[in-house]
Amino acid sequence: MTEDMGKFKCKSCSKEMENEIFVLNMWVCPYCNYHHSINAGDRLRITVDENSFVEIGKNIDSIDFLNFYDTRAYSTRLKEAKLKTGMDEAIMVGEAKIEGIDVAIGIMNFGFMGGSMGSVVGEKIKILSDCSIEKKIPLVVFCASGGARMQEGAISLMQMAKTVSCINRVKENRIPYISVITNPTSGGVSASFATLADIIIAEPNSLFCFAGPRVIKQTIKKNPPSDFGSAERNLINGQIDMIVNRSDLKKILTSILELFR
Amino acid sequence: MTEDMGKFKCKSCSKEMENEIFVLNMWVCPYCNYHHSINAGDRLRITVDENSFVEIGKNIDSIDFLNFYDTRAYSTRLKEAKLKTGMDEAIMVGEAKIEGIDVAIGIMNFGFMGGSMGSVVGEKIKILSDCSIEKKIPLVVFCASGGARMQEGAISLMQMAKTVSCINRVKENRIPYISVITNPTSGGVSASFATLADIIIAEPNSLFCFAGPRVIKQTIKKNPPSDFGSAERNLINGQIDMIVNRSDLKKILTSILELFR
Amino acid sequence: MVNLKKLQDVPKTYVKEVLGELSRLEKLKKIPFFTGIHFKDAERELIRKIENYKKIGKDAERVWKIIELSRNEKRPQCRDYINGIFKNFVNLSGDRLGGEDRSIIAGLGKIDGKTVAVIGHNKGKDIKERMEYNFGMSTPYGYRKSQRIMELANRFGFPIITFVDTPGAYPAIEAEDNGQAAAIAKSISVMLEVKVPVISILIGEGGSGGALALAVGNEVYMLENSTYSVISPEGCAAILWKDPAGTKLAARELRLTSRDLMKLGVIDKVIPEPLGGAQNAPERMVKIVRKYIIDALQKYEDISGEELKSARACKFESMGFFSKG
Amino acid sequence: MVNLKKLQDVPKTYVKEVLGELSRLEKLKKIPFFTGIHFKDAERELIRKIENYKKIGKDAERVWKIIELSRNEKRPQCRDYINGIFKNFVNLSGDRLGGEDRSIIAGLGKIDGKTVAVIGHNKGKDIKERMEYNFGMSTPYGYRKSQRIMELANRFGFPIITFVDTPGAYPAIEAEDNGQAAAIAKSISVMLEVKVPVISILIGEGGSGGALALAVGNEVYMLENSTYSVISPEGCAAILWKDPAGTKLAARELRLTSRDLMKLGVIDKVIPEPLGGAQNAPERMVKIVRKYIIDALQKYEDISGEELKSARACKFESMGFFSKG
Ligand SMILES: [Zn+2]
Ligand SMILES: [Zn+2]
Repeated sequence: MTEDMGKFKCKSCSKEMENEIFVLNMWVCPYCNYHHSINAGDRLRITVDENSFVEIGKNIDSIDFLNFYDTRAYSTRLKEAKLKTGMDEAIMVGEAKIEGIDVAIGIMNFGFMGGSMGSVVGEKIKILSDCSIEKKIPLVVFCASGGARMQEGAISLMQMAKTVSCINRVKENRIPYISVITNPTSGGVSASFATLADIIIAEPNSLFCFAGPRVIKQTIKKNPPSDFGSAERNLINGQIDMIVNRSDLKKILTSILELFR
Repeated sequence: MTEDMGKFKCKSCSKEMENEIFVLNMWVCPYCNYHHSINAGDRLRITVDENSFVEIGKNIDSIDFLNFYDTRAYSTRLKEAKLKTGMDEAIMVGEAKIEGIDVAIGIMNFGFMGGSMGSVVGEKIKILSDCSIEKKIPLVVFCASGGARMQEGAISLMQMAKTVSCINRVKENRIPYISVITNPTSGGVSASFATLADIIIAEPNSLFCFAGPRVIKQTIKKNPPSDFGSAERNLINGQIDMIVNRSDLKKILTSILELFR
Repeated sequence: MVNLKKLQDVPKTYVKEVLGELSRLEKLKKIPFFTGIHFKDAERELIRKIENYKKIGKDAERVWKIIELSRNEKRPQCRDYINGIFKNFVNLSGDRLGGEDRSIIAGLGKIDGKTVAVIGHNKGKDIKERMEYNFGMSTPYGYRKSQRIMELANRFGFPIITFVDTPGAYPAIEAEDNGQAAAIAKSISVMLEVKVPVISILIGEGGSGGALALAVGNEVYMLENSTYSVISPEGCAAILWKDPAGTKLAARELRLTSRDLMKLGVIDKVIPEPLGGAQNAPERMVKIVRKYIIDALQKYEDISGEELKSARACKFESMGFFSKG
Repeated sequence: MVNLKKLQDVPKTYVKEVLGELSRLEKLKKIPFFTGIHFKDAERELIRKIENYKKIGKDAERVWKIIELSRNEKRPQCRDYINGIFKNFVNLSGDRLGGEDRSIIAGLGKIDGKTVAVIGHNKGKDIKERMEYNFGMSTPYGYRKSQRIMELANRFGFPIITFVDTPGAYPAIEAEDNGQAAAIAKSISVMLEVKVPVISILIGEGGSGGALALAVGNEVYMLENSTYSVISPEGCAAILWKDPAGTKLAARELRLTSRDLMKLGVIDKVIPEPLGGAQNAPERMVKIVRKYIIDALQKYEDISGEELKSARACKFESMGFFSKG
């Protein structure tokens, strides 16, 4: 995504457009309908009723408990991610209203260390699930993740079990759970809470898989088909309920929530 | 199968052998291991402990309640089948012991109108299931069927729901249920109680499918592959737990029953 | 006394038998002192038989008209009922295992202000759709999607409405390899297990296990001109008559009409169709069905989940006719 | 003071950084009146860094030896433990959906007179087997078979023993099309739901989600020289170091050894191996593991199903390190 001089160039069709047009179109290319990534704040704005969002679990912060150092320290990477995104973590959770209906909502942010799931993402999913159970309000999670956060070692792997356990309790309590797959959702997040929803909605052209195309390429020594892991392919393969354009998402979410009222 | 002059000719490998050898080998060709059909009485003899079988539901008889007449009357066909097989129906049920372990056992007889399931097969499965639940003894069913009994119209179709309901209750009561697929098991029986067992054993070369090869051939206008619906193919396709030679069947059944004691 | 003109309306497959008996009688007559039978009685008996065959033949023609109606492409389909009856319908896809089968529609919608799950066979409106939906013949993917939605409905206490309209399960190698038998058995099992009201309506063809997999309801209704059968008349004729000429007779023998099945206790109600069949007034048909669904839902409104489940089990476990000596 | 000889044991990926700092210092030294830093302190700091890197490098070599042991082809595998520990083992196949994946063994057997379900990864003994079992990398068919057997065990109250030994889930197009992510998520879910004791033992490689799908136990044990990691060191190096040379360092950073994971609370016990590793005395290893399983089963013998389930959920839901401001 390049933004300069107020112009945006679509990485899918290469067309240029006014930044304002692009944003007004909800970060979807008006020429080719490519759904570009969107940060959590913007997602929130186009999804929930104005001023209805109340963040919970705000005080939870990642720590570099392994002193993980690759080419930079995890602690440094965390600081940078916070600066870059203006967010505390790869997910933001809270209560909000969608067309007047109360929901417990989580929004992941791919910009924050590739939306990777570490202890904080796990804990925030737990806080969010507990909130939905306690208040008996539907759970909605917008997913976007490259997988587990390697810098937390096996503890990040354990977040898969942790979040699945939370979702199990949501289901036992007969709370509806809707997950929205946005581009990309892969690895540990896709193999845990993202896929266990009652209803799974995906945005067009969103990648949704466990092993990503790069890993597959290493195994089969050639490029996977261009639609590998795409929402469109997942629909045919029975992994998602529907593909919904970003512009229709709030309407469809409302319809679904109405059904569970 | 042709039996004359005390000789048996295998329909699979065309080898001839003394009838006595063939019977001693449990109706399995000693040259090619083809498992030939076997009637319910013989099956009982090679499966349960001597004199341990006590038949139940003996007094249940088919009736021609639709006056179904194709080229012959259903009532005539029933009489003929009884004469031909010496059995009352396409299934025989009762209590027995296998290596000393009590079981509720059902044995289907393909020779009786193609092992077709009508009201009596359904009712006998019900009586058998009830027996296994009441006495808390494992349920073992040897399946062999061409499908539903057309001469009972939709009532035969309903036997699928009836038997599934019985099996559901067996499972709710935590009674182990083992089904043994013998050649052939298809149609309504395969799509009801046969496939819902905790453990499914198949004899070698037994056909096990819903739509048989003839129906498939009509649809695709060519012969299906020669292993279509075979036990061997079903093992690869995850539909059965194991393939067991007839000579090992009692041993394996005992092993399994021991595990559930 | 018996002549060939009399045989005009006798179904083809019976003509041979009648002619056989006739020529046997003629042969016996020629034996000078044969007194083994009373020829007058024998002829009267044969005439009675011919009349009976004619009646069966006429009946078979009547049944065949119903079969043609049940297969009429203009009949309202599952989608028409969904569009006409349920508000805010949300279509759900996929078995979450490995496939999506569009020959079955499944989703949630509202009727009378109440959320229900709706599942039905999808035959398709034109040839393109029909090809895409396999003419309403479903694969394991479809049955497993249906199971998933039924379990979802069960968890949230949503009643389940099914619309049955299929020639039967899809007879294909891939479907068999993917566990067609197990998928149908599991569907029946799930329908018996759920603790919500299940209302099944046969709207067109109710073909064999593929139909039953969506038809294990607390209430099972048939549209007047729909059919429900263990096997297609064509399939039955091929196996029992070994002759396609037996098709119409098979249709008659199978007792697959709504009236027959009402008598046999297989179904609970016959839903009347507009004059000449549902295809003549689709919208009116949809409205009639809507009324039946609402009434059925009201009937089960206050019944507990356990009761719903055990009533369903009881109903199907008591089906069957046999003698108990 | 700092010379190249000192850099001998510094891991390759850090050499560049050290040399960079060194040349920066040298450049600064040449500026006549530069006093921005105290060169003595800076050099001491750099030497400390080099020493630390050497230590990390040495540590990485130690961890790498464990990784090699965990991948040793002579190590006892799931099948060896099954043969050595469980009597009357009956192997069960198939997911009852559409496939059988032999990279996972599942079945029932007896230990100490008690029936248990045993499920484990199957890497294979020779190259032919390894190819056939995908080197222990499982497909959705395998995970769904495992779920089926776990649900069977749950219904009959059989404890579940799992042996974990996989490089990870099978990364293939077909596996993804068949719902790899959903299959793993469901496996984790089922392991959390069952109301029987679940004992998981990591016997070799514990690779990522493919390992976790069989490792959500009430008790999770690791053999001394087994590993358990969110990603393979190779994969981690490729992503974070963008250089295969980082592999050993990644191995060290990931804290994937039994001792590390014991400290982090990810596992409950480390099972000691015979001197030099399990491959040196496979039969003794099997006997040791047997003892651990028997003890674990005894521990959970009198605990109710509900308690078993909620203890498991609690344990995994409390995993994670973060600050709460
Ligand atoms: Zn574009
Ligand atoms: Zn032979």
